[in-house]
Amino acid sequence: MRKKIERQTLHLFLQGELDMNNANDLKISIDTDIEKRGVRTIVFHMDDLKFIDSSGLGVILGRYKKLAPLGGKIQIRNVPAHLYKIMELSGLPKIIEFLPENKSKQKDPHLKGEKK
Amino acid sequence: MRKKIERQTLHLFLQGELDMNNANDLKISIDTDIEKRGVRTIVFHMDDLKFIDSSGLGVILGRYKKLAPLGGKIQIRNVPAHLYKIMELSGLPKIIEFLPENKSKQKDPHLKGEKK
Amino acid sequence: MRVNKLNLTFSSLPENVTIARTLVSTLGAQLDLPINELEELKVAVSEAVSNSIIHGYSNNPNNFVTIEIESSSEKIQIQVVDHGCGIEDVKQAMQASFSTDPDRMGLGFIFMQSFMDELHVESTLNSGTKVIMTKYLNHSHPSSH
Amino acid sequence: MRVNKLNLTFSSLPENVTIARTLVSTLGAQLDLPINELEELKVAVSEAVSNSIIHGYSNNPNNFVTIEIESSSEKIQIQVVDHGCGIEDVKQAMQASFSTDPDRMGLGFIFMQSFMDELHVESTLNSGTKVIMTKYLNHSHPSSH
Ligand SMILES: Nc1ncnc2c1ncn2[C@@H]1O[C@H](COP(=O)(O)OP(=O)(O)O)[C@@H](O)[C@H]1O
Ligand SMILES: Nc1ncnc2c1ncn2[C@@H]1O[C@H](COP(=O)(O)OP(=O)(O)O)[C@@H](O)[C@H]1O
Repeated sequence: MRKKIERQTLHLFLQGELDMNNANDLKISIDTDIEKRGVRTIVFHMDDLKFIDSSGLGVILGRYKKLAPLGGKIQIRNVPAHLYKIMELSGLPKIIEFLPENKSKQKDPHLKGEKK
Repeated sequence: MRKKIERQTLHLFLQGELDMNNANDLKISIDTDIEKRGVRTIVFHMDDLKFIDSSGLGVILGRYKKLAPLGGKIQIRNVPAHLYKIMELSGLPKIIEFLPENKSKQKDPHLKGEKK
Repeated sequence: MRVNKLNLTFSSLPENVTIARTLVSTLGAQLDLPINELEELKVAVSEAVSNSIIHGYSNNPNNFVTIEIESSSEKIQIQVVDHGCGIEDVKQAMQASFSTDPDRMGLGFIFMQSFMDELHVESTLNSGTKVIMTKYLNHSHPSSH
Repeated sequence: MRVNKLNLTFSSLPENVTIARTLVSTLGAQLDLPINELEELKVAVSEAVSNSIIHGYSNNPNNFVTIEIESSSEKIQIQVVDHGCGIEDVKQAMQASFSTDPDRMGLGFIFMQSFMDELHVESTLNSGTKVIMTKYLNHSHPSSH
């Protein structure tokens, strides 16, 4: 998984499968960035995510709960079509901002030149 | 699997995995082309072959044995690197002609314009 | 197609969730399941096996989980069995957002229910849990092969 | 890494050769086996399982084959067990080019022997065959992950 920190924003480029095998490592890595590096916005880029289950989604919800009281926020970008249904069922779209790449490019000029 | 018959030559473009699941179908298909369409040369193109075991190799050896008395022959082209060792162990290179694509292109002008 | 039976018993290690998922996914592909249904099957199996390891065995790796599969051209039935702590109140456990672990979402059973056509859970405290899930194969779907 | 044990029992159907191979391949990838060794492991398993179905059970799909795997950071041991017809003369059967089927090459055992570090075959006529194969993991190989 690739990551990039720009000021207080952590960009995470998820890859492969996110389940109980690696959910905890991801959680620890993000929490370290929140606590030690002052991260307040997390952007999950899901372009290359092949699989996610409730263990993986739990990490996202947990980070949302951790950031909210600090005034932080979470964005999810480019959910692949085969993950739409599980995202919908998880209820995350009700509390977290989901953006397709085009829209996010317009909203966030920092990402303009970025390549997948 | 794609195939092409040019005069008495059958080109077989093997794909995926060749094992006891599909070896017999391949055998039957080739034998029909030998018997009904007068095929005398078979070219196995292995570029896209991911896996082969003794059930698959047995089909090739069996066709060799069938064609030899009819004055026919077999060629194997473009064995992927991860299949070199099993080909070597099978003993087939001792009796069957193995050709890389470049060499076969020079030898066989019919294949020049062909795309994978 | 004939009935196919497969029974996989494995150590309660996290990496075996991947193994169980791959097994079911390979089988589903052989049954020409459309790609979306294949993904759903993988989630359901992932949830059930994760629950056995995380909840049933409290992540202790010295136990065993069994996944029993029976497939035909009509349906695929999957049982996930552990001999772990069991569930006190199955009805409550199956409710959305219910979890005995504050770090988890309580959506495992919801996903199993949503992604499979049938779900039955049998559990006995201190004895173990059996999750039985069925998916009917809809042949009007275009093949994803 | 801890010891991992997996035990898969399946109907003697040709498509389950693919399933057994995929299982071993997924496990091998988790153990960071280099790609070439992964391919070799797949061939060895394919040969042993095919033999159980083709020779042991004469392609009758109503029987069961078991593949038992034990892996650690040092080695991966695989047993393939059937309760089929058995082998009369194991020594002879293991020789290159020996086959009781004129359409086959008689190379299955040769491939198992060449691609694994150890191979043991136990067989009893009319009772069944057990093939035990071991591959040692060489950590000087670059990871293929
Ligand atoms: N195999 C099991 N063994 C013991 N308890 C289980 C098992 N599966 C589920 N449970 C209980 O049911 C609850 C709800 O499960 P689930 O809906 O999958 O959500 P989650 O895994 O997020 O907690 C779990 O928190 C746990 O208490
Ligand atoms: N599981 C088995 N059950 C019964 N006979 C077997 C089994 N495995 C191998 N054999 C016997 O050993 C012979 C040699 O096996 P092998 O080297 O794999 O070659 P092949 O499968 O091409 O015949 C087979 O022809 C068969 O007679």
